[in-house]
Amino acid sequence: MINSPYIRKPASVQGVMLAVLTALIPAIIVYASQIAAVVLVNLAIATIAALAGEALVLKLRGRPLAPALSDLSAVVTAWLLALCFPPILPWWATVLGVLIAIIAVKHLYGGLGQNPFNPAMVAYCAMIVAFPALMSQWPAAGQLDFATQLGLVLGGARELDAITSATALDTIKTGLRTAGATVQSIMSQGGNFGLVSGRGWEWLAPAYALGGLYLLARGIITWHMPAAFLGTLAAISAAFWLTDPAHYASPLFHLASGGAMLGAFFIVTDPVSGATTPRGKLIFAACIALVAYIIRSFGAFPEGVAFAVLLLNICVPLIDMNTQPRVFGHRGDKAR
Amino acid sequence: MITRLFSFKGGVKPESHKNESSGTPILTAPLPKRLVIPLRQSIRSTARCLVEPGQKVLKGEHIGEGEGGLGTSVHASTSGTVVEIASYPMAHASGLETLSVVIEPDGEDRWIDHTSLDLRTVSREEALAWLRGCGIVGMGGAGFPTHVKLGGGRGIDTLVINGAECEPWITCDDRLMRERAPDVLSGAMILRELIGAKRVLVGIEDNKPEAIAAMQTAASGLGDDVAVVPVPTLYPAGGEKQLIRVLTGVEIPQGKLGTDFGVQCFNVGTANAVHRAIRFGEPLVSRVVTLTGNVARPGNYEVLLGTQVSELLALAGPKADTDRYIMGGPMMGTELQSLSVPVTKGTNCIIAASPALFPPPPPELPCIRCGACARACPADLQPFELYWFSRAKNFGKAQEYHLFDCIECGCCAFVCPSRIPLVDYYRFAKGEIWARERERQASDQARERFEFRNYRQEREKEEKAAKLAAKAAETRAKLAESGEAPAPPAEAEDPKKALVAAALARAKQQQAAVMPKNTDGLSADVQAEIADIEARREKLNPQDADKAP
Amino acid sequence: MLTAILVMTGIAIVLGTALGYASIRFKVEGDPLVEKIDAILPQTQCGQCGYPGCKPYAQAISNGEADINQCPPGGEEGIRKLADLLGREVKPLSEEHGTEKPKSVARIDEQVCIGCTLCIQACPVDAIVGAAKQMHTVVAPLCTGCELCVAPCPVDCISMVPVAATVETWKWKYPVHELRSAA
Amino acid sequence: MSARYTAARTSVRTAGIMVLFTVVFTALMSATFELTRPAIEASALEGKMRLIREVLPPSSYDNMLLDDSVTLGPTPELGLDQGGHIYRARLADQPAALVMEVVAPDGYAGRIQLVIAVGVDGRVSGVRVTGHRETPGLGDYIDPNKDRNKSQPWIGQFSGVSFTDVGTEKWKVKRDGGTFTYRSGATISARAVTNATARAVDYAIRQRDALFAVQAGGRL
Amino acid sequence: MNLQSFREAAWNGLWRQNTGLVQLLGLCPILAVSTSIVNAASLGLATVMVMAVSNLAVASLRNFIPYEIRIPVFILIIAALTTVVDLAFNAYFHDLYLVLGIFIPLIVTNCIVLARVEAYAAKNDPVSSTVDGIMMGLGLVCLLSVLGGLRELAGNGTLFSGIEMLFPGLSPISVFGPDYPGFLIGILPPGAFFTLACLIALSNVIRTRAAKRKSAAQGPMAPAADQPASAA
Repeated sequence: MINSPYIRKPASVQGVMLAVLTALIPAIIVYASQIAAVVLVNLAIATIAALAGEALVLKLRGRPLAPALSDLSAVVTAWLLALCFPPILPWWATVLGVLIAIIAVKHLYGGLGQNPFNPAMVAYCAMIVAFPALMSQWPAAGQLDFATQLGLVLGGARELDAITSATALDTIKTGLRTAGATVQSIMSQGGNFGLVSGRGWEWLAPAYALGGLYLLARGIITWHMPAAFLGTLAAISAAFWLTDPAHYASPLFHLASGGAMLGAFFIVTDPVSGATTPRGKLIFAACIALVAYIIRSFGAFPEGVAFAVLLLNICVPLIDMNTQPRVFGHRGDKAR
Repeated sequence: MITRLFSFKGGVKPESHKNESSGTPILTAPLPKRLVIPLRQSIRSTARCLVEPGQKVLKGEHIGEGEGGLGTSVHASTSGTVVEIASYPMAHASGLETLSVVIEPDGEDRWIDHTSLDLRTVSREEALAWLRGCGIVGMGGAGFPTHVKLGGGRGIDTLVINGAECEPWITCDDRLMRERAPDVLSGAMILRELIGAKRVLVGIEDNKPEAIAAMQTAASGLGDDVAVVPVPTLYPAGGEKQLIRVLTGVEIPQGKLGTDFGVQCFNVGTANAVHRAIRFGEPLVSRVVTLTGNVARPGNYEVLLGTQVSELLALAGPKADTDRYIMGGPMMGTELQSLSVPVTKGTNCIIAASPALFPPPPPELPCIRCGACARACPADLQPFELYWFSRAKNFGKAQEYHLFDCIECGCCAFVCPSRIPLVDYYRFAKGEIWARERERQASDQARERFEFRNYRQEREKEEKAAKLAAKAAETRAKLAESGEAPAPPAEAEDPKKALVAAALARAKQQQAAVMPKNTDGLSADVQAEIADIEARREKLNPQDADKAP
Repeated sequence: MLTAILVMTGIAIVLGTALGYASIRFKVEGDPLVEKIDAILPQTQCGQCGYPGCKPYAQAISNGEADINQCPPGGEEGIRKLADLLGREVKPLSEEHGTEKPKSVARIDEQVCIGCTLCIQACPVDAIVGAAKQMHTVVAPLCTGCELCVAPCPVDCISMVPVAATVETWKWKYPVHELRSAA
Repeated sequence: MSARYTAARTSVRTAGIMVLFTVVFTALMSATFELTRPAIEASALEGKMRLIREVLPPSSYDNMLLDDSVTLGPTPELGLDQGGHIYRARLADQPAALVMEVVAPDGYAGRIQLVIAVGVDGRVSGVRVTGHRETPGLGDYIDPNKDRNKSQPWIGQFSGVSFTDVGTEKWKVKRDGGTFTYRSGATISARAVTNATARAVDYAIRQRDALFAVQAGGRL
Repeated sequence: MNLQSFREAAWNGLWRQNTGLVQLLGLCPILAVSTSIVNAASLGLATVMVMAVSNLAVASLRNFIPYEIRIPVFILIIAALTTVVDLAFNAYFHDLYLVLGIFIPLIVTNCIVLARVEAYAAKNDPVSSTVDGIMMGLGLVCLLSVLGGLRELAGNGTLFSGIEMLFPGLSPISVFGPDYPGFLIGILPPGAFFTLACLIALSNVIRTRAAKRKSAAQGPMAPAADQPASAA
């Protein structure tokens, strides 16, 4: 017997995931056209690996395949990872990363909705810790032709010193260790900088933001997390930049570099592993931005969003528990 | 009077489907062949039966006396003969049966004598007793006795009349307000008089312009402090607490009554019933019911209480592909397990459902904590947290997260992209918590009684020993006097055993006597008496079963 | 080497004295655990566990004399709660102590009752009223369903009647949670 | 509780037993300590000597290297903020080489501690990393134990090189326009070691005579 | 001590009550030193020595140790023996000592040692206590070696790296050749958790299967003896 309510809004998990995938399309277009077209190949590899991994675990767990495969959540994880990884990462590394995300992080905790950590970010961190050399080889935008990129992805020579470059964040970070170097001197000498951040890469940021706005408009995500994340990142980087512009990059640089925009709209907003209460979302996203900035500026890694997300994932129960919204009627009789 | 509107958080906007049934005037349903009037009109209490089979009753005759503080009276809905007092299924999700009075109408529909009540000549208490006698309860669905709600006190500032009717498909209040606006407002004035409210606000969702117009016309002569207020169409604006919030800004917490906050709320149907009860002395014997959904002739009908749904449905003509029937609205109603259930005071709508109109829910997927439910919840709860806790049977945590503030409006399940039957989990958890509370009370009571019994036995033993010792001392003293040796103490158990054996023998005799039902040797008088007693016992027993703990 | 031994000896004297003193001075008496166990037991007082009531059984569990799976009225849930409290493994109900049954209450067939008062004496919670040679009756809301009154009745007039659900006690079922494959 | 077990009596009894055990086992520990002391000291010495052997072949000197040391005060040229030691190798009483403790302060994750042996001819005999916190798997190839290329460890390219082979302006990693290789993704570690080596060689050439002139165990 | 009880003790220590897999005791050194077989097995053997001798000492002296001060006395005995082992390592395996560093003194605080002393040696005769100590320790050695081997293999692609510190002249085996990129996380701290988790999962699978087979063989009423214990 079915109980009330007997009517339902035509919403589905599949629809939510599809919207996220749609929102990623502008960024994929920019990525493929401005930086490395091989990202399309990576997306395909990651998608296949994710679906295959998901199917394998479901089979082992004795669960039906169709509902879990068709909810597209594995595809979202796969796409996010493919966009986070360096585009010339060998195919087996992409597959390994995706499998870590799907099998170890998602299914070992019970599958969709049960994982306390963001699968894509755990996989990203695991890969950067396990293969630091591979994970820090980024092609300079537009310097490799598609065949070379494809060759690198599908295997082959990895003597890359000549053709790879550090990311903008990495260049600034390592450059500042040289005595006398300032942010300005580093940005003016390196050929890899554009207007505000890495050449080519800086155009990804607005593309991600565009997708994020689409998600906001569709009501898939709420304004809390992106606003708190970007606001905090801008505020704290501005604070340091204003005190010492020679040794701290500008807020604009921070917002346009690395995983800031991707994180703000697609990573931090992951509902499963993130905070859920309105106030909790603000605290969660703001703390991620704070930790990410600290890692970027003072830590051992050039980019800190992934580690920050994981650190805050651990705090989610604490945040949620202490930010429960006021329940209807529990204010007393204070009529406005 | 200009009323500032407030808003509540959350809410959903399902398709309203009001037009199907709102276009035609209220028709009076023909007299049914049989009326099954449950003595239990709500789940709160059962009325005591006042009639017996074979008895002739008139329309409006008192057939059930409400018992306890929450009881209300039950009346015959038409004139006729009581044919049976037996258990019939009731309109409840459990599908359980309840004791009902079955009346065969005589077709005359003859009223019992009834007169109006002049409020100016009676005290408030007498007026409330009058309403109780007329069996007036809330007609919005919950069936809470009106006199109890009115009895709360007089420090009321605002009387809210609920004409929001936010559930999709239902239009009975809409039609009632369009056609009987003066009656509804007359009832509202009586209610206002009884609670001494300063102002009256009639809240009607703005998707019912005709009803708003009719009510405004009717209210135009009633002074400045009576206002008909259109409220935004947003389910569940018709929830009592939500409507009060929208109209007055007051939030009434769970477990509290509006009286404490100077607000009281009644349904328009209730106001109409109060009007009939006071102005004409008519008990509540009929109500307006919407028949809609997958039927040929949707509309509203004035239906006698006790009319079985099967007979009622024939008026609307359900289509062939109808697969189930829903009593109440699609958001909070219940699926009928039997079409023999009767219309009760709380029945506002019967929807014929077909797979096309109400598709079966798609397969359930895991919760992804997307928070859509939290954004839709009008009680500002975190439904997915409640779901996790209820599902894990972690009831303590569920209560900590305010499970009992949930009004089961269904908004969360309506929006859930994983199509989880969230409300089912809350109902389950609430029932389980109540059951545990009952069990805990029972076990506390048992522990206390067990410990007291042990204490009593200990005390009795001590007293006995003391007595024996005293006696022994006495005997010894006597013996010492007489110089005789003490006799061995008599076997204490012996006489008792003998007694039991004797009783056993007697019982065996008795049983032997009873077994063949040896009544031949008795006089006609005695036989008649036995039959009488048997009949009474028969009558009592079913009720016993219903009341069993 | 001597310094090391001297330092250690000093520490040993201090610690040994303190510990010896503390072991006598701070001896803990009593056991609040029994109360906690007793609160979990259903208070049926039926004695199926082999102890004369729930409290003695609680005492026995706390002393380690009885296992946690000897209470049929408490059922599986009771065992689970005890296991949680005591940090032990959940185990199935011991069959020698009985099986889990739906809750029932005793009913006296008043036609047959001879008024012997034996059941009144057997009832652990004083839920049967009556007097010698008078008809007895069970106060149903107080009856724990322990069945202790059934055996003593010399005329077998007591029967256990399962408690039927009423509208007040009816509960919503646990929602069936299944992942069906999409059509 | 009988009178035998009053608090005072129990205290004395437990204290006595405690003392007994303590004395026995402390004696055991002390005895082992005395017994192993010579072996431990020999091991520590051997540890140092092995490191020196790695940067300087034993055949190239014949003095008691570890005894022939100079203590340095803070020496910015060698990155020694807190001072350090330099060991002097002599062959047939003639100066042969300097074994220097050097710190490269600009590693990716902080200071890199090195031991560098430079011959009297200004030729590097060997370089070893003795302490660092570079990223595992990325920057830690500067330590030959962590270097994946076991046959030709990266650090080996400094052995046998002098300013005459590689000019001071070319004593840099390739990325900075020098001769020394580095592994992609971890330029900073290689750069830090290379630059520290250059500074050490320069220091050894300039201070060679002064260093050898100091009395053994003395300070400079 | 007869053969039967010896077998029982061995089975308990190596498998049924395995300190790492079942009791999850002493995880700190397990995780910290298991970066290679050589490190892992060395610390394991050091622990075996301490366990065997401390069990022997406590079992022999158990009648002289009052209940009130048993913990300080146990700790004293264990600490003394650990110090002896620590000094011996420093003197005779100096390189290994430098690698194992802090973890040898930490054997004192290893719950395994105190747990066996308190739970077994304090109640049993010296011979069986010594056997118990050795077997429990060997169980730990086996687990540590497997853990170390797997981590080394994943992280470096080698086995027995550092063997030259114990036996000069022997050299490590390179399993995957010099081109193996190295799954670095294997030898980093998180790798220890992942690998141990996998090993525990594997052992639980084996135990559940065995219990099922046993209960199937003995009929449904047989108690499940080899149920894996829940994590402490």
